[in-house]
Amino acid sequence: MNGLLETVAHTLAPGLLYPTGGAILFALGLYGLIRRHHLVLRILALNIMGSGVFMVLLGVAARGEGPPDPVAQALTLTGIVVAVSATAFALALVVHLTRLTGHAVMLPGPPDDDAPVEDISREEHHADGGPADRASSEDRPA
Amino acid sequence: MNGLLVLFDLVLLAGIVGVAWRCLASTDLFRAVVLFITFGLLLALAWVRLEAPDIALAEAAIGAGITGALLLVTLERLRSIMAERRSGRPHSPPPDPTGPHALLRALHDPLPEHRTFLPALTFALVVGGLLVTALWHQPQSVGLEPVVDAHMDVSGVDHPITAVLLNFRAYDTFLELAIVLIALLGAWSLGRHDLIPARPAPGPILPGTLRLLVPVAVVTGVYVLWAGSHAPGGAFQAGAILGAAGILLVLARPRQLPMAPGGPLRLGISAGVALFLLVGLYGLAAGHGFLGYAEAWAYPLIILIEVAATLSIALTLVALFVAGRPAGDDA
Amino acid sequence: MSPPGAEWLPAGIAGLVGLSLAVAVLATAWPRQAHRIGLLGALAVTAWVLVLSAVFLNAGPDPETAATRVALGGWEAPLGLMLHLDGLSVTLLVLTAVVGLATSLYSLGYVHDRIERRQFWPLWLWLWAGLNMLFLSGDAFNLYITLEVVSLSAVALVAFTGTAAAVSGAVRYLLVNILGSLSFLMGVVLLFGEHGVLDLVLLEARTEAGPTERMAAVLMTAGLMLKAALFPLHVWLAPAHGSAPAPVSAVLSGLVVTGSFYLILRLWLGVFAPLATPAFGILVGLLGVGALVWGSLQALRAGRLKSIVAYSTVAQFGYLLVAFPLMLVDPGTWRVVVFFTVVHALAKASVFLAAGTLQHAAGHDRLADLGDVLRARPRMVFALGLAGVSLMGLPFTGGFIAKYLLLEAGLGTVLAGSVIGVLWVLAIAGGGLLAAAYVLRMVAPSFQRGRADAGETVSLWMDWVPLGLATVAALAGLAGTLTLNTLALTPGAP
Amino acid sequence: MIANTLTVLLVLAGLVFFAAGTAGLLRFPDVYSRLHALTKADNVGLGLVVLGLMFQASGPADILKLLLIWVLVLAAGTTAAHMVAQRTWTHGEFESDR
Repeated sequence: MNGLLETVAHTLAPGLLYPTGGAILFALGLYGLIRRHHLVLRILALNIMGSGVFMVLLGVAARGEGPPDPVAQALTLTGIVVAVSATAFALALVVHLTRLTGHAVMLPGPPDDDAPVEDISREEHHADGGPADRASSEDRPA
Repeated sequence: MNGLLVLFDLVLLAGIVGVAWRCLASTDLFRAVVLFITFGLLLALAWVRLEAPDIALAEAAIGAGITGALLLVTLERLRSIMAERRSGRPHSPPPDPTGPHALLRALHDPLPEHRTFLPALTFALVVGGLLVTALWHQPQSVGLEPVVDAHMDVSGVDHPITAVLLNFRAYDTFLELAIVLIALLGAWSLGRHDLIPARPAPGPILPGTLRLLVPVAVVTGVYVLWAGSHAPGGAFQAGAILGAAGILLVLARPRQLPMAPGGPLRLGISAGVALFLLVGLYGLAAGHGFLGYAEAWAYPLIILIEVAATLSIALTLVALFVAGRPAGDDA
Repeated sequence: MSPPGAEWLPAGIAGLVGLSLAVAVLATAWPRQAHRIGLLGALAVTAWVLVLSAVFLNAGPDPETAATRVALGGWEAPLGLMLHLDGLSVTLLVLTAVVGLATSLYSLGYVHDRIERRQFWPLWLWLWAGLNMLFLSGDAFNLYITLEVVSLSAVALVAFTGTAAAVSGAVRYLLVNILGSLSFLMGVVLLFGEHGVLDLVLLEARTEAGPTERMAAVLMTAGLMLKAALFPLHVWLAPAHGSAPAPVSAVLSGLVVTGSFYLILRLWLGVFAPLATPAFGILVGLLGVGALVWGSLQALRAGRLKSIVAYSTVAQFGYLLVAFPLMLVDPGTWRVVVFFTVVHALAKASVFLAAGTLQHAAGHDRLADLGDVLRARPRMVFALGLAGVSLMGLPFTGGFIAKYLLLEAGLGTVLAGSVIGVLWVLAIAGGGLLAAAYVLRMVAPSFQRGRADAGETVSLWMDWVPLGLATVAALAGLAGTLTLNTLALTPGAP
Repeated sequence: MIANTLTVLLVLAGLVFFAAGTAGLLRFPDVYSRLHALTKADNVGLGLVVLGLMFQASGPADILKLLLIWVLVLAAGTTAAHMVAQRTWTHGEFESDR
């Protein structure tokens, strides 16, 4: 009985409780990433997975009696900034994709024989200016 | 008291997991984004419980604040693109999952959502279960706290996290700045920016508040930057606060974004990385090693790098919010 | 008395990082001159790498650590970050420099639009700097950061032409990369939680086969397999590599994928070495056979030149997996695997560059309609053929020597009484035949009768660089002994 | 001792306002009454919490910081409420609000 109580108390210590929560968030994000098709939701799922990783890291750093590990906290700070950069870039890509194709879900990869491949080394594609201005005139054949 | 704290931890974690679940299960994108911002704020509370006030500050400012603003403006952009398409030419249908190469495409592409339930659930349960098992079997490691503590007196600053970020592991921090910059270069390479499709709010309230808030945000940003050398705070949190002020300014006049001149803007976004690199190379030449400082110079150099980094981060975050490159950049 | 140059080695290593970063930062801040900065930078970085490797080979690694390690900022591990140079990193740095220089020269001709040049060069130089830092990093968390530098700039390079196919491929590539990075990072966190250090050498000394190590190995290997497009986690590769501009495809298939594979190898040679069991080896080997068969079949039915090349990457990386069980029997095989990777990267990059030139000339890369251009451009056919011959593994090429050594190792396991070794031998031999089939598909139109039409004129760079790189790939066999000897200068190398 | 008691009492009183505001957010029928419940409760509730925490402050600087937080939240909350209300007035309520 005492052993059981000890196990429960040990499990509920922040140093174990939060890593467990982080593992759950990681798995939850993975689940969402597979299940949801809208790209914005997929990006949210990846962010939730990332938060799970940070929770494990900070939880592990807070284990034990002494002050928490500053290296782990510095790594987490770095990780958060990396995550927001990747998210910002991913969102810009999604907006651009939606502008080109009209939907923000994953498209099939170019089927081998009919996908148009832009060749930026050729002159005639640039009659209308830079790559930016091509957005409205290009579309993927359905 | 301890029991109450455990109860608080449990409630907080249940809330975090529950909000994350509702966010991913939501069919309405706007709702999902709002839940995600809530998720970020709850995480900040968890970080406070884990004795990580720096991370809590960063999570609230960057994880919830800036990411939330980016997500909301993305939704607004998607909505206006869709509206434009609906009024213009016909909407091209989403990809057809059946067709000549259906089986082959199934290998490439996500299955329909209803068919992924069991595989996804099993996969997530297995990964989560294994992770939890591994974590529960871990012995307590000492970590690097004693090592950092022993070197604090030669680090040039009084706050251990700043010491790690800008002295002991400055290389990581330098690359982190580079990643923010690369994300912006990537977003800029996609095309020129368009006006932000926000509905301008008429009336004097928003401009009035901004007149009050932006100076306060600037002061707060500078304070957080300065505090970073001895207390929670630092370049990234300060950059996020200043960036948020910039985003507010952009939002207040969505129809008339300023024409940013190309050259100075490029210099501004790369100033943090450039200065950091210069200091690093100087360290190499002076014999302290790449990204090393002479002990006496550590504090002023760290502050110098942090100031440049804060400005670059703030500028880059605003530019990422505006997304495409400004017309001035092509000149 | 240490050999000449040894005292400069640490500064040279840190200087390489500083130089490649400086080039990238300069191009970012001054995009108008980015192509000139890029060209000068490419030459300078290549020269620096070559001198550095010569000094390293001459001076040899530090006898104590069997590698040359540099403490950044003067902080030794576990507090600080260490750069780590050994035979494996030297080999990959030289490979990166050769392919990087060729790609830079080619891009001078390929990316000529003023606005696109401003976008392309800074991103490409960041990617190159990221790769150099990846090969030099000796710290688990720093590896994650360098991986992110590499993958974000690679994704941006896939997307920057802005077409639907490219952006769609880039989105897929980015999601896969973030997932792979997070999985890798979770593994790093587990290891850090158990051992409290991030330095790879210190970690290696502390790991044993426990639950943490097993889970970390699974997470990190799976994440890197995703990034390296190793079968069965390869499905994103063809859309991303096939729809990118030619120099980008060359770098992605030649270097970026190789970078992730390098990391897998580095981890399994060091930190995870206690975990490798024969059953695990057989599982990996079977995945490799699957990759060889599936990738080759896809390459045989693909209709576009660049798709063929992209799928052949999936197939060729199957060899690396097949080699895994062989490594468990004869640990020395890992050096052959690296040599194979080097030859593959050179050949693959030149094929992609040649494909880019043909696509430019013809305006498309549909194989069925490429005959006219192929007939009029014997130089490109020769480049394709020369690199293809290396991919097939015909005698006297680098590919031949790599495959010969792999076969020898496979036969060794068979002679040692392993039944499944027969499968590995068959896979290695059969993979070569399949490669011959799809390489012949690429050049076959030029042997048929028909009209010859050179199409659009191409710049001098685009005409000659693919041929030059293909020649290097074919001649790499001559450097076989040098490579294998260099690789022997790796800590713990059998 | 007196300071601690005052803190507990004031923070508890603040929490009552927060709870009431949350209940209003969840139960009230339309955007305007929800905003009313939320902002009013938050302003007073946060004021009470800040007042309570002032007894725990270590010096005048801390007290000033706490006050500043309150003022900033007031300003931000007011603006946000105004904008939400104005948007609802011109564009109608979101479908998911009903």
